[in-house]
Amino acid sequence: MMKTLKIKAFGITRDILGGREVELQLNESGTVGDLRSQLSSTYPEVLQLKSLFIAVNNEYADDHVVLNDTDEIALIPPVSGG
Amino acid sequence: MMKTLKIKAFGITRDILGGREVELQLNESGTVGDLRSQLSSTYPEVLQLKSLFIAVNNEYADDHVVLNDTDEIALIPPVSGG
Amino acid sequence: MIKITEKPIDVQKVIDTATSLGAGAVNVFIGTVRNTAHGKNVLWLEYEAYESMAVAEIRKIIDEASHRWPLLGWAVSHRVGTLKPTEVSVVVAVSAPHRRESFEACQFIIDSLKAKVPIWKKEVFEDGEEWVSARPEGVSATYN
Amino acid sequence: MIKITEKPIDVQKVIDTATSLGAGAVNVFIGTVRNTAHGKNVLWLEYEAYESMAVAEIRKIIDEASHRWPLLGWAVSHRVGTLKPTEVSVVVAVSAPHRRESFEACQFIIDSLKAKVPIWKKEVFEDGEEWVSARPEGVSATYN
Repeated sequence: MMKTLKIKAFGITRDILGGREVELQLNESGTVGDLRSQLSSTYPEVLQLKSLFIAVNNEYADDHVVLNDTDEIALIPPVSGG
Repeated sequence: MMKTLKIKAFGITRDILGGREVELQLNESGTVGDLRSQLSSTYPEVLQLKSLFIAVNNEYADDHVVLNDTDEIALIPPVSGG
Repeated sequence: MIKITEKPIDVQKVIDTATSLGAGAVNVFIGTVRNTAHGKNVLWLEYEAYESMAVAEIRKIIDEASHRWPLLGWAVSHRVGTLKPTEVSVVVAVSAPHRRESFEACQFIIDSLKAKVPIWKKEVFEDGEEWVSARPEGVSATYN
Repeated sequence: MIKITEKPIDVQKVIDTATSLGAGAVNVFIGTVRNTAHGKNVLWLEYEAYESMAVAEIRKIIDEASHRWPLLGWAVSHRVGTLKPTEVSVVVAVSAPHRRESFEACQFIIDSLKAKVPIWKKEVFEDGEEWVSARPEGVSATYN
């Protein structure tokens, strides 16, 4: 079984993914780390970033966190506010 | 020969000397240190202050500075601005 | 008060919000858009925020600051959208009983905000644009 | 701008005076009158300055700060006369290219001002009054 995840993309990742929100398919047991791998193969430009964090439900998430299709998932490239 | 000095008094020294400006007589060769001694004997309460600086022409002055009757002389008790 | 806003920031209002009756010291940091970057003229900046998470992260930073210093009041306002040089992008204001605490807490908050809060800026030059700090030094970062 | 004034300080005006086009960072310190001191209610404060020397001393402090940090703009305004709790007694504002410099320079200026500039305040309580810091601890300092 696959699950469909909606991914919010901000800053430079919005340019790389070509949109403010994209959908990706992941295995039922897919984690943040799996999402990271899939992004890297689909959008190799993300490998050039200084860093890429992934937020789940408004919190920075570790690679081992399992994703659900109800989660709010977001790509956080290097921040530059202020 | 004596010289007459006008002394500005600020903060607590204004209360101790009883006015914003007082006149004191000093020897012709009188220095800041001599003024300090005379103040201490005339107004012993100044000895209770945490510190007492004397300014000559808007600059903090050392005890060896000779005073002229044209100088602008001021008593600077511990400052507490801000 | 934590605010992410497209409207110009009213600095005095941020200060008033942070000022407490018992405070003797208020420290305020104001970030403004510089007119040059990398030796080139900046036409304007585009700021964007992941707003819900930005507010949550700023709240965590404030909580930590309140834990470390005896803050009596605080306010953080960050602008998003298009900003021209000299416009105010961020204001942090804190009040505390004494000045050292107000300086330390304010600097901690703006330093943490710049390191952790999901807000991004893109510099727009005459010959291109660049998401600030997105790529390592040396990797071509300006594109048309 | 160095100003010693009996009128309420317009904080925004001080900030505007200190803000330079090339600056990315503005730091502002605002001193306000606290409503208590030594555990007693403060009715009001009386501030007085030796104005000509105060301006000269503040100028020296600014000169030293400009020597130590790349200041792009600055302004200092100090109030004198009768001030009630919550009123603003002093505002220091500096602008610099980067935030660390703005914090360090602003703190240096207010620290030096409090240590060196001939300005005095008297706290007025219900049961007496006291020139702040004039006498050593332990020496009775409140009198009617």
